[in-house]
Amino acid sequence: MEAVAIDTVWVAVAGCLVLFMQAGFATLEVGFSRMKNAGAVMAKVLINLSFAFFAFWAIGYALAFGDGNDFVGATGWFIDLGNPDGVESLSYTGVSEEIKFFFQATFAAVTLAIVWGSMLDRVAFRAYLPFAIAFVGVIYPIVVHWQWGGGWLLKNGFQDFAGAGVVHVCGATAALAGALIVGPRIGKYRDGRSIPIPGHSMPLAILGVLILWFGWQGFNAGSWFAAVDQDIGRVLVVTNLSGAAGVIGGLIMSRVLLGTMDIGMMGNGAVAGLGAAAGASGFVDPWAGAIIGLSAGMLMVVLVIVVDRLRVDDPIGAVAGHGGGGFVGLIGTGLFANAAGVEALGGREGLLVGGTAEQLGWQLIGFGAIFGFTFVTTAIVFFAIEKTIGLRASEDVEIQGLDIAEHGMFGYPEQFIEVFGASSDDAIPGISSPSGTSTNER
Amino acid sequence: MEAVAIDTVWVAVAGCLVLFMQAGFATLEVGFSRMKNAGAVMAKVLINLSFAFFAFWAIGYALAFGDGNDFVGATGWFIDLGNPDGVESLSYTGVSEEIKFFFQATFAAVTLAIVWGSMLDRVAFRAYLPFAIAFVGVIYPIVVHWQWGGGWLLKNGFQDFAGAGVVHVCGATAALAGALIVGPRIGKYRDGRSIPIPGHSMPLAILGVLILWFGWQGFNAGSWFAAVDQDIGRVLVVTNLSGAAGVIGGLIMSRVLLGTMDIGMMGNGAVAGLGAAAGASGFVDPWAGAIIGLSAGMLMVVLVIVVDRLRVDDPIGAVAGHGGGGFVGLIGTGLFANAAGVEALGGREGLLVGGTAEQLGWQLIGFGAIFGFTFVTTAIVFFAIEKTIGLRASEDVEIQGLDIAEHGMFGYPEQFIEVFGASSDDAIPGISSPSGTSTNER
Amino acid sequence: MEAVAIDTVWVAVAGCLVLFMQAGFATLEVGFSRMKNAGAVMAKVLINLSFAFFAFWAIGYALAFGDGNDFVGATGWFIDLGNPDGVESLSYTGVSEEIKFFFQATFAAVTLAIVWGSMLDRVAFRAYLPFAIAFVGVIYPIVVHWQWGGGWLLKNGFQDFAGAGVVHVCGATAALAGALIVGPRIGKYRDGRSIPIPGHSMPLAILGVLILWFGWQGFNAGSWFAAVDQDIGRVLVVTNLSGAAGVIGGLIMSRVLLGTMDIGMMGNGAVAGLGAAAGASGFVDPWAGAIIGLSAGMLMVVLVIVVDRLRVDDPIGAVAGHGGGGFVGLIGTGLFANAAGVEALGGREGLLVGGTAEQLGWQLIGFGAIFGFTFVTTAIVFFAIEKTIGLRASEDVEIQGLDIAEHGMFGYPEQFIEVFGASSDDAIPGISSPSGTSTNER
Amino acid sequence: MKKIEAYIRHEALETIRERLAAMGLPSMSVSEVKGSGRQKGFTESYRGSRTTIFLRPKLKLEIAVNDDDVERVTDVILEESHTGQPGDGKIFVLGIEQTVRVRTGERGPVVLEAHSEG
Amino acid sequence: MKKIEAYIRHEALETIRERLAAMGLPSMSVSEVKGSGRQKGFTESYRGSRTTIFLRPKLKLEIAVNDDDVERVTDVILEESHTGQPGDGKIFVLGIEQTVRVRTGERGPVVLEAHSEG
Amino acid sequence: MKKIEAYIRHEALETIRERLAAMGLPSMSVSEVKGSGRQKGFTESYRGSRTTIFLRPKLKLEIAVNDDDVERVTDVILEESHTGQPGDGKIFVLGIEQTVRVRTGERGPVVLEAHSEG
Ligand SMILES: Nc1ncnc2c1ncn2[C@@H]1O[C@H](COP(=O)(O)OP(=O)(O)O)[C@@H](O)[C@H]1O
Ligand SMILES: Nc1ncnc2c1ncn2[C@@H]1O[C@H](COP(=O)(O)OP(=O)(O)O)[C@@H](O)[C@H]1O
Ligand SMILES: Nc1ncnc2c1ncn2[C@@H]1O[C@H](COP(=O)(O)OP(=O)(O)O)[C@@H](O)[C@H]1O
Repeated sequence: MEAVAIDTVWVAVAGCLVLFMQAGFATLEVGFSRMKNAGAVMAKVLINLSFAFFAFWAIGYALAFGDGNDFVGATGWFIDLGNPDGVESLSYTGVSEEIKFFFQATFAAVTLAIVWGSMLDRVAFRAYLPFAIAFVGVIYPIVVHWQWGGGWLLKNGFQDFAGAGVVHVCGATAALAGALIVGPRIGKYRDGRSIPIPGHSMPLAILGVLILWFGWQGFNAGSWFAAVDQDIGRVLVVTNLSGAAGVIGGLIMSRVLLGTMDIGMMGNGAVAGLGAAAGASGFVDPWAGAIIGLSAGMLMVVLVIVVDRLRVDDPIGAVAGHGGGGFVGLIGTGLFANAAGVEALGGREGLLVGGTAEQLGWQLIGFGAIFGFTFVTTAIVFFAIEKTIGLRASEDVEIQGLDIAEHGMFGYPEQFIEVFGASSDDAIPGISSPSGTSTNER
Repeated sequence: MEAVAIDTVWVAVAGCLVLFMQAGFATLEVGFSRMKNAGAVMAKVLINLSFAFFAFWAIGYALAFGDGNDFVGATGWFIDLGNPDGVESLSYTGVSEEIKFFFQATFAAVTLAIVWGSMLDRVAFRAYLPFAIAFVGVIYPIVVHWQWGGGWLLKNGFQDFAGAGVVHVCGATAALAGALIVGPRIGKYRDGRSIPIPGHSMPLAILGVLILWFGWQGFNAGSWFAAVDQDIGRVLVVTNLSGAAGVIGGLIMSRVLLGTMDIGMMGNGAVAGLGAAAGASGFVDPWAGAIIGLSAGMLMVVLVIVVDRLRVDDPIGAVAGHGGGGFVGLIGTGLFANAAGVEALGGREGLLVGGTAEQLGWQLIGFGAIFGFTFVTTAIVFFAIEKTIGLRASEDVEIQGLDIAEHGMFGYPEQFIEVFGASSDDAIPGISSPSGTSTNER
Repeated sequence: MEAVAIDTVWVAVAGCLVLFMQAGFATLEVGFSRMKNAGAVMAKVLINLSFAFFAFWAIGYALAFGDGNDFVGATGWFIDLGNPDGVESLSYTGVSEEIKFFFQATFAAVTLAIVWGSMLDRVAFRAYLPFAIAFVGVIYPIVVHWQWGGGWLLKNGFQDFAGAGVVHVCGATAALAGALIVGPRIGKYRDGRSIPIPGHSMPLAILGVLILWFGWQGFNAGSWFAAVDQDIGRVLVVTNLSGAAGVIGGLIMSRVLLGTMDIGMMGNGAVAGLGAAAGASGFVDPWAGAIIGLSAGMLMVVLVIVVDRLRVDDPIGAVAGHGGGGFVGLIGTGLFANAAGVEALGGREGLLVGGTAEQLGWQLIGFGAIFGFTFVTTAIVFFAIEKTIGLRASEDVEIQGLDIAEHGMFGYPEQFIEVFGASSDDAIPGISSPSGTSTNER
Repeated sequence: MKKIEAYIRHEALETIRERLAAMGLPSMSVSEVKGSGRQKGFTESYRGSRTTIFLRPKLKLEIAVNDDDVERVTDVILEESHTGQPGDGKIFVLGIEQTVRVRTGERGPVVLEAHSEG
Repeated sequence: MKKIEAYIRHEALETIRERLAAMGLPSMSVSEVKGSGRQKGFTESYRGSRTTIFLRPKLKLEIAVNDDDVERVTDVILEESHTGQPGDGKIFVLGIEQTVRVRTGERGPVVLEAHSEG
Repeated sequence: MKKIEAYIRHEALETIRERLAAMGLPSMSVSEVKGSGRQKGFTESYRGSRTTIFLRPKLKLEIAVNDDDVERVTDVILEESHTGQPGDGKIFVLGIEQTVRVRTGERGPVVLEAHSEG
């Protein structure tokens, strides 16, 4: 009884920390956005968090954790409090069904937030609802089911402690598909060159990274779903060494490859290192965490460059940060997973600590499966949205800025000298004007 | 012993989260303030937090929770650590008197913060001390005593789990009285029209909402004052579904009634939904939480319009958000309270889940009593302050901005091209000038 | 077993809160920085946090807590998970070695962050690595060892619950040495006068204070290293009353001595009060906490003026806030420590609550020892850095701003009208320019 | 063709623009400047150091008009900006030698003719 | 010597600067103004109150040139700023009586002569 | 009456204002512009993409004076802004046809007469 209460407190606190990561995504993204889209970014984060809770509650949780087959679950719709046993896949922890849902719903919201990060400054607001339903309701839950829902990946010993693959690779893959389909911002690639379109506030961006870092403690260390008899200290140490090493890795590669000490790259390095730790922190020793984080931060910089060379416009580095970090976390687990971790969590020891290559192989298969499935399904969804209601804001809206064009207001109203006129209640804000049309004008 | 330690940890953490809501109020309010008042808003939040701790410690806690009559308590001044039993009204929980005080003091600070939200951009700094003493020291504690202190509302079965009425309606009512007495900002209502005076930063405003959302987890789920044997998971799920539904409700009504997807309305929707959950989250099922939150978000938009039509200038929507949300939380509890909640917390089941109308009636009576008592008493206090030391900043100060006029400095100093002159130590900053007067000038 | 789990959860949560203080330092410092250095501040916080984790992991933790002599420890390098007993000095708590390290590493990072606060706007990025190694790796751990590592201060009954001396005085002393050696910002002192060089954002600065306030709950109340049988409620109450009193003390003295209600002074008052509580909160009653906080807030203002008169340019008041606060916390403990605190934590009762002057004497000796040792050692390190790789950014870099000059980018890119030209991949960002030199130009 | 440059208080802009628009002259450019003049500076204080700021924010209006309109535009600005306090501002009239409308390439006085708004 | 003042759309600046630099005239000063003219305002809405903003952000170019260069500079601005939509902006040419280069103290037309960039 | 427009480095403003005020000419308007000229641009880099910024921040002073004061005001600006490095800026003098003080309605040279500060 008391043990359950301890676990409950820990998982509840951890879930709150993961929930707070939304504030981190919001500030990180708004910092990397243009000023004219600053309000729209915040609105996006709020509404997607809201949609995520509902989509995961109604169907996502059941597909992810419900009793079903190796591919998908099918019990626990709307949590199903009528069933005293709850979903079987999470029965290893004594906390209540609601706590399980709460913690997992915050993960679903994180995954969804990752997706939209790559598509800043140009997505139409109307696209959020259908995508949230498809992604948080169906696609992400299926990926979850394969592993944490007791599906085929888990059965084959694929290891992913807190979601390097399930959350970060999955989110980053969807971010890649989305950025490909939505296309680059106007003016990003010209005459074969990549033009910097810097965000408007590094302070907000890095505040976002620090909020994420804070929230990530709950993300990783909460993933035991327990505090009694589980080594949350190990997870915390690995997480922070990996995150710290990610910053250093990002800095080194930025200096070496780009010739600058890019501030955003240091922030992204933290994201990559912490994302890598999501996979490895339950399995590896602190020193391995440091190596994993360093590799993640370094790979991330390379990936940013590669993504840019491929003319995929990802203003925030979501693909490189979460995707690169998640990938390294999966591989690192396959290389460094130790006996204690494997005993507690399953799978096999890593190649470099006395294991066989089999685990590494399954890590690669898991990565490939998550990447492939997510890429294809989200590409279809994005494509369908684009062809029906439209995924991308019109050129006019993009040039004017999403704030005034979509929300009828400015994110930083006092950046404008205001001369007020008669309020005209028949006008549609930001789109038509009191007399005449104001399309595509500044 | 260990059970108490678990409860202590949970309540301590929850109290920290509620304390952190101050950062949420600060960023939310500063975002909705004019740039020239940005520093003053931050100073306000800091000083009111400080006053709240002292006023609640010295007298508020005793009046609220002390042993007394149905109307007010009278033991526990300065916490009274000499009394090993502590106050009777909170004896149901085993945590220490200090933990009880800490958790409740953070609530008092939240309630005070709500009040001043409606009066941005025009209150004189000197008004904060007397109001804090009157409100956190006396008025709010009396309201608390009626319910959580074992007073007449509790005895009649009025239900208010975490303070939809006690905190949010009470704070919003005082905010309404204050905004009425202090009057609208210069230029807000002209020629019978309401002129938008937008705040200066939507990113800060919505960051504030996200911080509040985070803190609200502790606000609601901590209100069990325990973690052992209490269903904190249920509270968390209801809270988040209600908050998420509030965002959606705010968006829908903003689109329908105003023709825009107002960013502030989405943020306020979250506040309304989370505030409603403060009342209902201990009593209702998740689905009911969703309905309550949606209603709260929708009602909030209507109230914003009504308040504005009444020429009450509430730049942040405190009255509509907290008041509307709190109201819906109380009514929603009267409609949807289920057997489990009632068993744990008292009162009767809600009308729509098999209860009688009696509970709904008491919910309305409780709302009316809190509203009426708070409105009359705070109106008297605001009026007395206005007639003595002055509640409202002078017109000159308001036009110059509170930052330079009251604090002698700018909130965003680099918005100004500085040409430094001789420092003149005899000058009073921002008010008189080195030679001559600078009243009412820009 | 369960008791350990409870303690683990509490200390883990507290450590997360302390970790989050980095976001507080970042926003506080960036708010008090010039706009042209805003990005560099954020980069600084990220990289120092990263270096701190590594330096403390590799050697700091062993020197601080390892088994050794009265002066320094020598076991537990890289945490040393092979040793099942862990370091002896922390064996009083049952939590795992990793949790101990995690919690203490966040303290080390806080101390390092304090140091650099006094040197905003003019430090070269390259100086961070060597200083972090010397300070977090060696200097700070030695100070820690004297007290928490079981060294000579502890043995003589010096009392310092959560680090008023070990963290705040130590950090502030290094900040003083650094500010002295690096010298004032260009233009700060002219014609014998001190010219205000205000930061660029009070909203960010005070948001930082509120984040710190939140994190400080974990800093102080987590320092029991336990939740079972320890009075974390007392610590929370003392901490918050002291912080609140600090704000009020800062406000009063600002009004009296400076004639203004300085916003930064109110924020610094909170820092001073909370820092004082770090020393006293385990030992004193709430009323004593209030006195201590008030004194700390008041002394801080005096120290800000004194430091400025000494022509030491500390843009953020780190020396006055953390140093003054820490000092008052140590003295206050010597005056007000009560029997319960002494029984739980050691030392002797305070002078004013029936103790002898001996404790007060040891508090002064402890303060002097920490101040002297830290000042001399960090001065040597800063001096060595200045003479070798250089501590201070060049005049050109300082005038241009660290952001563009050191990081090749702007912290607020859209403050500039951008006219893009051909990207020239051979240019070194921000330093040389495509054709010709851009030294010392705007 | 003349260019009227007026340095005024922020408060005056709205009615000036309304009245000019009603006269068929809605065209102008507005920017923020910091001005010093007879109006005094004000004192700023941070952490005890104190300084006097001699520049106060003003709006600068730039309005190109045909010669015939100079007087009535100047009068509108004068009337709406006047408070009688130091800091009311100044108006300068400069000569314009050539004017071009970018949209049409038209040149000369025709570009500055009064027109109905919209 | 003439001063060309042009109020244009932001989008046009980059190519204008490139073409003028290629002509040996990279010198100019740019600022943000808010302009009203034939182009319509737009509606802003906060919490249900609504207002029309009549001023739209424009860039103001100030380019001092010698008399011979006025036409070709004007032409470049015209060509690059022209979209045919209201809001394209206007160009004004004013006379300059004296010009000084601060770096050298030189005065007169020599200061404004075309030169190679850098 | 002349209008002096000077594009200078930020650092020079303080002493210029002090010296002019001492001469009884504290009146001026100041704004931020971005300028390009002989001074080189600088390179900005974000996440590996790189660009050259050709516009550097400068201050623009606008000072209306009577004809007699043009030389001495120009000299003050020249002396205080001069560093000898590219980017020192330029000074232009334009004619003013009419001047009005809004506070009093006064017109002509009297408006620009030197006066003691305050
Ligand atoms: N000679 C001038 N040159 C340029 N701008 C001026 C001049 N005189 C006044 N201004 C502008 O007008 C504003 C108001 O001037 P001020 O001298 O305070 O008004 P007045 O003397 O008419 O009472 C100043 O802040 C400045 O922007
Ligand atoms: N008479 C004028 N005086 C000053 N600025 C003007 C004037 N006319 C136009 N402008 C500037 O030019 C911009 C574009 O003018 P607008 O009238 O919309 O273009 P057009 O009439 O050529 O289509 C305006 O926003 C304003 O900044
Ligand atoms: N012809 C011009 N027209 C408008 N502004 C100019 C002109 N020439 C220079 N400027 C302004 O002066 C600033 C400094 O000019 P720059 O050419 O670098 O100085 P110099 O050639 O005297 O060394 C520029 O940034 C610009 O703001």
